[in-house]
Amino acid sequence: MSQSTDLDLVNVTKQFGTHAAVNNVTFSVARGEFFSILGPSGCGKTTLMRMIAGFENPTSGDIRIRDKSMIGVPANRRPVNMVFQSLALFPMMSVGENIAYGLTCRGVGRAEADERATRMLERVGLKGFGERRVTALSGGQRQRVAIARCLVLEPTLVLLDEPLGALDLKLREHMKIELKQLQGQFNTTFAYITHDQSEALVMSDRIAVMNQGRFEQVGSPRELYHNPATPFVASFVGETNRWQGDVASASNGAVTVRLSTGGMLHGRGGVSQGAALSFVRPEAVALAQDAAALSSLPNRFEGRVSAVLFDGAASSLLIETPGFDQPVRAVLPQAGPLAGIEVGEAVHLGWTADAMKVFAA
Amino acid sequence: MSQSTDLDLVNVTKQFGTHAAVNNVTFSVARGEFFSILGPSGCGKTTLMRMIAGFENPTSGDIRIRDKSMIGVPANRRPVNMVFQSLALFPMMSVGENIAYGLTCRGVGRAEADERATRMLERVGLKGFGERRVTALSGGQRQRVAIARCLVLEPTLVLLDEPLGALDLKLREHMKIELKQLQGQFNTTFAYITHDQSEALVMSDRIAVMNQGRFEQVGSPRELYHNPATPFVASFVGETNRWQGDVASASNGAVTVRLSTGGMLHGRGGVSQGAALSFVRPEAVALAQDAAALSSLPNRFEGRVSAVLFDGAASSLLIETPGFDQPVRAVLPQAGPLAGIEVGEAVHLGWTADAMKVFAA
Amino acid sequence: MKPAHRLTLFLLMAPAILWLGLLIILPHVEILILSFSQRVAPRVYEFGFGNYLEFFTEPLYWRTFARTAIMSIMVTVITLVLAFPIAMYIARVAQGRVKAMLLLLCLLPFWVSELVRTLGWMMLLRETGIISYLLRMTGLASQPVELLYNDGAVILGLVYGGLLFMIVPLANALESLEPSVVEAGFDLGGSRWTVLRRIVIPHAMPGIVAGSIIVFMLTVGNFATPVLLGGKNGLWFTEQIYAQFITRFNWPQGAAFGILLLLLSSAIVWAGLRLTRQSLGTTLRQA
Amino acid sequence: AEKLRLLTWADYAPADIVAQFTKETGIEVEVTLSNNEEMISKLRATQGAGFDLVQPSQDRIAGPQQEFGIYKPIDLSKLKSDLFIASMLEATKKNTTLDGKVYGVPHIWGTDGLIVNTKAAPKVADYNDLCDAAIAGKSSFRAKRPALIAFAFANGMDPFASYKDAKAYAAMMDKVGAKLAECKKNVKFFWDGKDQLLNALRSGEVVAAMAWDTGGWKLSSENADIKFVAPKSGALGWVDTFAIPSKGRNDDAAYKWINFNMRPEIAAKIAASAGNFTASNGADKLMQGKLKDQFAESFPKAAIDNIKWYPAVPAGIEEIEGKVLDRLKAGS
Amino acid sequence: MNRPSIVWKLYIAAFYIFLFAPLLVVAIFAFNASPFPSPPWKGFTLEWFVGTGSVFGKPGVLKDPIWLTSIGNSFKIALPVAFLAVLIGTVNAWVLERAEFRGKTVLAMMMLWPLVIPGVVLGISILAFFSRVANGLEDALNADIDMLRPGLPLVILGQLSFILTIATLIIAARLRKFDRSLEEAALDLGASRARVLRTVTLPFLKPALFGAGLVALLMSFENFNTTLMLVGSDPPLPITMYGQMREGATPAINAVSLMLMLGVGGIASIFALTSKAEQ
Ligand SMILES: Nc1ncnc2c1ncn2[C@@H]1O[C@H](COP(=O)(O)OP(=O)(O)OP(=O)(O)O)[C@@H](O)[C@H]1O
Ligand SMILES: Nc1ncnc2c1ncn2[C@@H]1O[C@H](COP(=O)(O)OP(=O)(O)OP(=O)(O)O)[C@@H](O)[C@H]1O
Ligand SMILES: [Mg+2]
Ligand SMILES: [Mg+2]
Repeated sequence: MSQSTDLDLVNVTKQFGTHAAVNNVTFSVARGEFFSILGPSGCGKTTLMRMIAGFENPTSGDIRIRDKSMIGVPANRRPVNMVFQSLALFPMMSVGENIAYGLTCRGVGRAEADERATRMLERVGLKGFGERRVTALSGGQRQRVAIARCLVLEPTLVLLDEPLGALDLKLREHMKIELKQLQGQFNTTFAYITHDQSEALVMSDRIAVMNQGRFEQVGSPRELYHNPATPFVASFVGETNRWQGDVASASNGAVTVRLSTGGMLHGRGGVSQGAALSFVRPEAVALAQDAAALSSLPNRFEGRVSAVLFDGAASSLLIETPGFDQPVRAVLPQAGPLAGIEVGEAVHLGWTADAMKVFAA
Repeated sequence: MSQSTDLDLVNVTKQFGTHAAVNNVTFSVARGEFFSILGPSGCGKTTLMRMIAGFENPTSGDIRIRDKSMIGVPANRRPVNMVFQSLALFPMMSVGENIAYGLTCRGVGRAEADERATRMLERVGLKGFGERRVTALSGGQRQRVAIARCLVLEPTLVLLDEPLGALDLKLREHMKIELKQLQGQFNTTFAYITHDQSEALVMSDRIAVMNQGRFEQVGSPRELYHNPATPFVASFVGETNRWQGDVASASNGAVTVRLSTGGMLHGRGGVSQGAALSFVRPEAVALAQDAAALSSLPNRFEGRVSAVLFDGAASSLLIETPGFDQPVRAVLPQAGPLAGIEVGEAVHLGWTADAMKVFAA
Repeated sequence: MKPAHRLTLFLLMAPAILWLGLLIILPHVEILILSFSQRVAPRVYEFGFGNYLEFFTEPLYWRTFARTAIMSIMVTVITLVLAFPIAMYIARVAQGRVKAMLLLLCLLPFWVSELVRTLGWMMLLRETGIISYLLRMTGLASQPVELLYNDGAVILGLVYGGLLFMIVPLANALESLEPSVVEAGFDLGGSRWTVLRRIVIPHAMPGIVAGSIIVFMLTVGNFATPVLLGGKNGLWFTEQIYAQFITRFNWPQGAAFGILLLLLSSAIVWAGLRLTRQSLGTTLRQA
Repeated sequence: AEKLRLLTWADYAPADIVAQFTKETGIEVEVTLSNNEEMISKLRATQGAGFDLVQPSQDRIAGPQQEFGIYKPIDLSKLKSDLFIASMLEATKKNTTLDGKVYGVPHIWGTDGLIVNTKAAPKVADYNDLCDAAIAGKSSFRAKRPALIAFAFANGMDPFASYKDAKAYAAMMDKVGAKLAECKKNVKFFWDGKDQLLNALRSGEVVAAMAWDTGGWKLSSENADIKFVAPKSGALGWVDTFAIPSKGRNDDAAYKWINFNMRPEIAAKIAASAGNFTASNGADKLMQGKLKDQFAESFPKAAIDNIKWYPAVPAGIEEIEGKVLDRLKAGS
Repeated sequence: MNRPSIVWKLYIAAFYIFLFAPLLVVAIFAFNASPFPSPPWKGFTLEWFVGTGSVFGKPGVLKDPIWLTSIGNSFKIALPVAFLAVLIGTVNAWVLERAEFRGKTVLAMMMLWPLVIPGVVLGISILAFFSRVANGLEDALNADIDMLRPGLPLVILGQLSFILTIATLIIAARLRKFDRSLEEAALDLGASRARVLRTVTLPFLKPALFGAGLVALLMSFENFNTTLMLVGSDPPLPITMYGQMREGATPAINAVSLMLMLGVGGIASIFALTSKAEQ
């Protein structure tokens, strides 16, 4: 493996009985990278992370950290530290003792450990909190203590298992940005798991999308969003319209799909025949009051607004459109003649062939 | 009161000791309306709703349902039903028994109650679930049972206390739309409380924004979003930029604000002197590669991108701008030359005076 | 790794196995065997059902047995009825400090020896006791009144002794009932009675069963209270066991009675669990 | 230090006597109080271990010994036999002999009779009078074998004569049982401990009871109305003994204790403490006059002659009695 | 529902009076200058605590070797019982909550079983069994093993037989609440298994260990039914009290009872205070 990777998993599989929770997964994380694993609940994310931390043994495959195989190395000897979903702060210790715990385990003297813990608290913005009980902290503060407890050990790699899951919405928004900043500041490699696509997109350098024990796609947030490799990635990452149909014709990556409800759609994809799934992002749907404005688009329809979902900047429209079995979702225009569109009004809509990804169903 | 209101609160106050949890609140809900009360945690929403349901007595003021005062009427005699935040399904009963409970309390015969429960289950899309234990339902299904349990009684008014709070993100998105549809289908008056602005905006006909026991503003979602009456509403409803400064000059609703960090901003508001708060929505911030494109705007600045928060359609930029103490937040353009902008690049930004609301601080 | 693991597991289980084996299972096997040995001559015993036959043919014994069973059930029911409002108050009305106080006050008397409590009742109830004295002082009675040495006194003493063991599981069960579920019961039009019957009681059922089982067990196995408070007419089945062992030196007969008492209590507990569709494990954990 | 574990009745080993013994011999005495049944059952449970010296009644030695082997034969050579009243020693030896070995020697003796509050219940003169409606709810006796024997005599039967014939004895006991059952409604409680009864007599809760003579005399000295009465059908005479458990560990100390106790001056003190008479030869001369006077008042010459002494209880008899007693207690 | 009616409140008040009446009576009459614990009130005295017996013929509790030794015996029983209950209870709790093996549910049920065995039956069965073992050993080895005969060791075992269940339940309940990721976190931070046990698991269990110890102590102190069948020549407090009560109580029993109440009250307050501090 290249010398600049911190973590390499090679064909790692973990069987629970006959069920493969993690199925032949291979990937590398570069030094200093913020790497996320994104997938729905139960897809095997935690199992994967626990194997890296050393709490489970892979059924087969190899786990290497800085090119040293970790197979057989117990958890307390690995140069990785984990931030648990439940945070797992020690309630019987003060904040300072929590942070100093790992240092004293390593044999660092009491005084030095305390001093380093104090300095770490300062760096995560919790100066003077050392004496507090961990139960007397807010959610965001606990979060930072959990991360500080890992970082003080200067690990090669920090594993984070949905650390924001327990926080409320506003705090989560805030911690997303803070976490990313912390990672930059300490320049440590982070492997982060989450089922929240927004978290993964905002924070990560690269994301692996995981489903049923396998990796579907690994790439940058933009790659995943704009060029999903599989239907699963297309529908899991970001809001999207999704229609099922059959390939009517295909050539050179241009595909025409016929929906069972009659619509004919033009998009792009590697499928050449049989059943197909088509995906279009709501923001890619262009709206107009008259058909002429959309004449350049290969996909053009007329529909009627069935719901206006006003949500400020994130408002959208549901448009009942002949030929489609469900309403088409589009972004509500914030300006222009369509800004004030109401339920029941007719509207023209369309999108380019590039905006529509077609996959074999 | 007008004959077409279902619920009227007149100067309702609730004191707990010296603390007024609800402070002199007056409002009416029209027949068939979807009315939301939106406010941060602890602002008194639940207390207000519990007074309407009959679990608390107001310290002063009157509560009228269809013009009949409810003061002194016990909860089990009021023509309102409540969907609790925790749902409060009866775990000792089956789904069918849960729904038939209210009917049997009214003396409806066993057989008829069962039949009506079965029909109601069908209408909320849970046909054949009557025999199930409520513990064997998914979150969304439990949700629907809780609502069906109220609706089967054909109440004048249904109260809903953050009923989606316990659901996960994707399900919440889905239930928002479903709840609104159910309300339309049954044509029942809903009074809905939530601390999630997106829920309130998407579902409601009218929203009351509540803060510290008082109503700050009552209006349609668009009114609240585009014309907030108070700084609290401006910052609580929707994402926004917020700056503190002093009024430099004011005339005829046009206000100029000087930020302590130097910036001069032009906006509109009713304040004429002293400290002022200015609010601009991220989507109202126009971006351009050169200053000329923004020359028509009264507020024009140049900054440097400090973070790209890629999140699909909801992506935004943080722009470090001289004269401002925090980065300005703007929507990441999805198309055009700025779509691929990166951290560190310079950018020009600006907004109209109408887009900036100024309030006395 | 694997054999070491098994050795550790075995070592960890050893205390439990020793405890259950030496103090519970083998002793019960022993009295079972003992109960089937009947005396034919001094120091000569042989296998037989004589001891059980004796029980069934001697009305005295099975009457005492039945009496003990029936009175224990009565005591359990009375305790349940008396304890329910208290548990309800502690669990659902009292708040914070008051609640903790009430519960602690409930606990205190029961950690003091059963004999002390019984002594208190004897002092209150006897002819020369406090109540009798007060009745005469206030002129409500002209003669000393004897309240001790009757079944009423026994039931009183046993109910008193069982209350705590009813209140705690009941309060635990009631406490776990979400307030909003009760409110929903009212909100949908239920009266107090409906809510109690259809929501509160079904929810508290594990607690009711747990409390009842414990109270029943304590009552049926009680010795001091019936002996000290009971009159010349009342005999408790444990007294029969005691008598066979201590005053009659007839261990085999006593062992047979012991087995019968064990069967009785197990049968009633089992029936109680079946009737209410609860399981022993969860039930006892509740307590 | 050396230790003697003594299982005995209340008042048989007063603290000052124990102290004196310890002073003389250096042997410490650990006293456990009990009654006949519990003494035997304790020894039965331990197969005769746990104590070095016990004091059951003379009639309760041979039977249990035959069944459980809980005693050790007494080495009479280690005892100073001239300390005992010879006739009593002989009688006791006879009753406690099994297979030619002697298992007990006498210590304290006394009688069972009636304690009567003569003011409140002037008419009580025999056991049957306890069942008189005039004292309904205010009489008492022990639900133990002495009551059975006493009521048998009071109703013209001779239980001791039937000891050998279990069937006849069972029939007799059934009759006695019926009589007692009838009497039961008159009874306040079946007394258990001596002080319990005495307190009830003192307070007036009970006005007549079948009980030990000593209790009656003790109360007499507190309240002259209360008297111990030898019943018409005869008081029951009992003798408490010394016996050595089969696994006693300190026989020497036991013999020392017996010899010490039988010394007239010691025996007199114990007799005074227990309020009973002693089998010690010559102790009566040292005893205070009061007990003698009380005895004289309760036992005119005829009454002394009428005392029924318990013979040894053959095995099996107690089972018959036990059932009758159980029925008595349980039935209503 | 949340506003209690006056009848309900009165009932609660009456209940607590009912609950404490017997104890108060016992406590008050410990100071009555009369040889009997019954009214009328004859004046205040401490004779029943510290008297030498010159006044009422019987010495006060603190001067009476019978009471003193039985209090001593109670401690001789309760302390080992509490110690063993905590020790073995912890191991049992561990087996119940952590170990995975076939037959675990059976073992768990077995551990609950002692709770549904009447105390007297427990007593006789242990008495009979150990007596058989002792007899067998005696025949085989020709030596009598005192430990297996009624006496302190057997009482300790008898009480342990059911107190262990309670201790196990208390400790297991706490262990169940333990978030295992705490242990994993400690391991992850580099601690050895022994260190994890010492610094994380045991500190977490501490309140339960303490609580189980106190409960075991109290239960042992007040146990009567099982002890009655197993006691030898050294009776603990309840047995002595029972004997004295059958004999007809003197206020000395009241005095002992009052001391017991104060002791229990003290222990209970320690318990309440520590559990509050824990929160
Ligand atoms: N110890 C185990 N024994 C058996 N199956 C297990 C075990 N641990 C996990 N699994 C199974 O493996 C699968 C993956 O579990 P895992 O916890 O890794 O999911 P996850 O992606 O972390 O989910 P979530 O987002 O809900 O935390 C699940 O189906 C789970 O039931
Ligand atoms: N029974 C009560 N006694 C005293 N104070 C109370 C009581 N109930 C509520 N409060 C107080 O009244 C205020 C309003 O509480 P309420 O539950 O109505 O808030 P809320 O808006 O529903 O909050 P959330 O969104 O967190 O549910 C809070 O400060 C709360 O502490
Ligand atoms: Mg997980
Ligand atoms: Mg609320």
